[in-house]
Amino acid sequence: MTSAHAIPLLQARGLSFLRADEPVFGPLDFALHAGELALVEGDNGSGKTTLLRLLGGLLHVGEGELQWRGQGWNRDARAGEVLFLGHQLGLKMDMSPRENLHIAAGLHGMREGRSAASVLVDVGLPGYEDEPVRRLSAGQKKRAALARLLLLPAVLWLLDEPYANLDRAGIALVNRLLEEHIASGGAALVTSHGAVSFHGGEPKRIRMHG
Amino acid sequence: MSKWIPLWLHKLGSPPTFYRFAGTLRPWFLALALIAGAMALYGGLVLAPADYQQGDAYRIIFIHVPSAWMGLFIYGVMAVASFIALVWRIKLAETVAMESAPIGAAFTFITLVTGSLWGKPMWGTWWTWDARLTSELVLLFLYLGVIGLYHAFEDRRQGARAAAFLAIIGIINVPIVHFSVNWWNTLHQGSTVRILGPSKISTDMLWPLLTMMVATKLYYVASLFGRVRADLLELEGGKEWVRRIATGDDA
Amino acid sequence: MEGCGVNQASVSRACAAVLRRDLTLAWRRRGDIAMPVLYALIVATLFPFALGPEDALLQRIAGGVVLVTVLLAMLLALDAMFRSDIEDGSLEQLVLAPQPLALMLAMKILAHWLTTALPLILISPLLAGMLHLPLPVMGVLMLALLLATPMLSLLGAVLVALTAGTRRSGMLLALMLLPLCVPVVIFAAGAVAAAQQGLPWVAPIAWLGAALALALVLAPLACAAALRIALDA
Amino acid sequence: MSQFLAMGGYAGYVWPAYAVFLIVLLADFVSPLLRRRRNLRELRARLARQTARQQRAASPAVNP
Repeated sequence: MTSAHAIPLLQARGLSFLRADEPVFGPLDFALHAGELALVEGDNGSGKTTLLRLLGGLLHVGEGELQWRGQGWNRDARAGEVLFLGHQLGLKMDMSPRENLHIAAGLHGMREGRSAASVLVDVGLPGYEDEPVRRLSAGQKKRAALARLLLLPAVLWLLDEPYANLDRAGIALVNRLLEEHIASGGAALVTSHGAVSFHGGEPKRIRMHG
Repeated sequence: MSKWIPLWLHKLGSPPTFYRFAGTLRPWFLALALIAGAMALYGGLVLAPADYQQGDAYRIIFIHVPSAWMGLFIYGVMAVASFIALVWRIKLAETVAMESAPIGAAFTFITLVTGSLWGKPMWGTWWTWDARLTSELVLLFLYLGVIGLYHAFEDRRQGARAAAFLAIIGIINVPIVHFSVNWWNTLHQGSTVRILGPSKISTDMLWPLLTMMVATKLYYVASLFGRVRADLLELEGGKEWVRRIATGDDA
Repeated sequence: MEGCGVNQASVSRACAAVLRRDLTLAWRRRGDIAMPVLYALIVATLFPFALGPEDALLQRIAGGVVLVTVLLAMLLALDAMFRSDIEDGSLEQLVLAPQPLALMLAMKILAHWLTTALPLILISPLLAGMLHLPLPVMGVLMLALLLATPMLSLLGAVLVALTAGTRRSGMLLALMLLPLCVPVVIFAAGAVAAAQQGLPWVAPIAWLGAALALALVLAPLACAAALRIALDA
Repeated sequence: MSQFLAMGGYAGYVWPAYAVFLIVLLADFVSPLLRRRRNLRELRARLARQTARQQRAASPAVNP
């Protein structure tokens, strides 16, 4: 699936981020190819979330170098290729999951053959499509946010604690989404405290400390 | 051109280098500022003759006008430093911009107070909505906005970048404010008082004024250096060179 | 992605999505729209109590009072422009979307203007009437408001974006906005005053229009840049 | 001299103006010096605490 000389999607060399002149993490060196999953491991405060926000493009590169598909790190080159799912889910509480997905699709575009209704069934929210998000449970909100991953086109997923708030079935759902995404040539960076039972091959590991 | 400017700035912009550089030069600037200031005061308060219209009250001009000029000048410096800080992410430029703001605000404040003290005997009122005074007031608010925004952030460098952006917006705003306030003044037939008419100002009055302008500039550099030094120590608290200074290996 | 078709989102669809979202959200919280209007009504009511119900005096200050009242009411609502979007993470998603951020923000500003400034403009004849503004001047006042309020929304949006990374922003926002809105207030109120005195009022309106045209282009770009700075930490 | 201090009857305006000028600039100049002193003092205290911690860690037998 991954050939050694293929150009990686994402390449980091000596990457670090500084806050008040103290490095939050790094220096990190890693490469992520299409069809690869990477787990970002580290304790609380080791900078996992910061790394994901940086890779998403919300933060600037502190020191070191980042490349996207062998090119420079610029916004236009990555446009539409990256999806970020953070602690804040980016859902509007006063709107239904369906409306939220429509907005997201309006901004990002949509994968062929998918619809808001079909992906909501896929993440286990049938019957809740038109319920305002504020009435959903924490786990259901998370599922509504995960539905975005299925609906929107992107090669690289940046998932910050995707397992948080989810029950056993929800965790299985995340793993299934990841496996399908990897199998179809996508890539993902996942931070998590819990163990991941991933069946699509051995994931890469990025250690934040030491 | 676009290559060597950042290179040169990076070299001088390295905090320990600038800390030493500023520490060496600051006493000289301060001494020159004090000498020039003393000369200007002597010339302005003692040597210059009283004005035939305003008597001795006009002597406020020797601090009012240089302060007004410095208020604008420092805003310009702040905006340029802000631009450099935003484009090249140079820490020293951020510091220079943010530490210029209080000095500029101080000079603007002096301008307003001395203007008011001058206005009372001349126009019979402490405050008049004259175009120039009003513009100065708006300038003070611009400074206070920049200072306030800078301190509203927990991360100081992020605060500096946001405030730098505001400073750049502000410098676009300054001429617009000036233009609009002028127009407003003509509309309402406000008191447009010519402090010094088009009549020629005598040399006896001119040289203390110019000397004071030089003195305030030198003072600005001295004050800025002191502030930047204090700031760099704070920002670089964890670094080795600051530690050496703290433990007394260096002055 | 290979083997998987994609319907790219066009810019116009994205604009429509953002605009529709903000308007829908505002509609679902209609009560919030009424607040600035109520506030303006209260402030305008207080003036006659403070200054006395003398017709000539109220007439003289009516234009200025309505303008300043509308400005303050907008300032009140300005703070909320990005607040909920920051709290629930939608702003991050908007920044990361493969769309021109400035254009998306322009849509947000438009939605904000439609939901806060437009109701204020609509009740401004009522406010002006309460203060005995002569009827012929009413048109000029509305025109001035129509040009001045978008300016305030645009300028305000840049400043709100700058304070997006801070906790306390209400008072600070007012302090930052004051120097920027001085020219707007001067020209808008100047036009009304000129019309009231029977002087030509087209020049200040034209200046406002020119400034608005400039702000329409520049403010969203500045807003986008400011937002990237404010989120970068 | 008293004539000079009287400033032609405008002493009440001229001297306060100069006083404000000097006082504001003096305050502006002194504040960073004080800030610098305070920072250095805090930094020294922090360094002292740090070395104390390190010494304690290096000799755990002192406190059984």
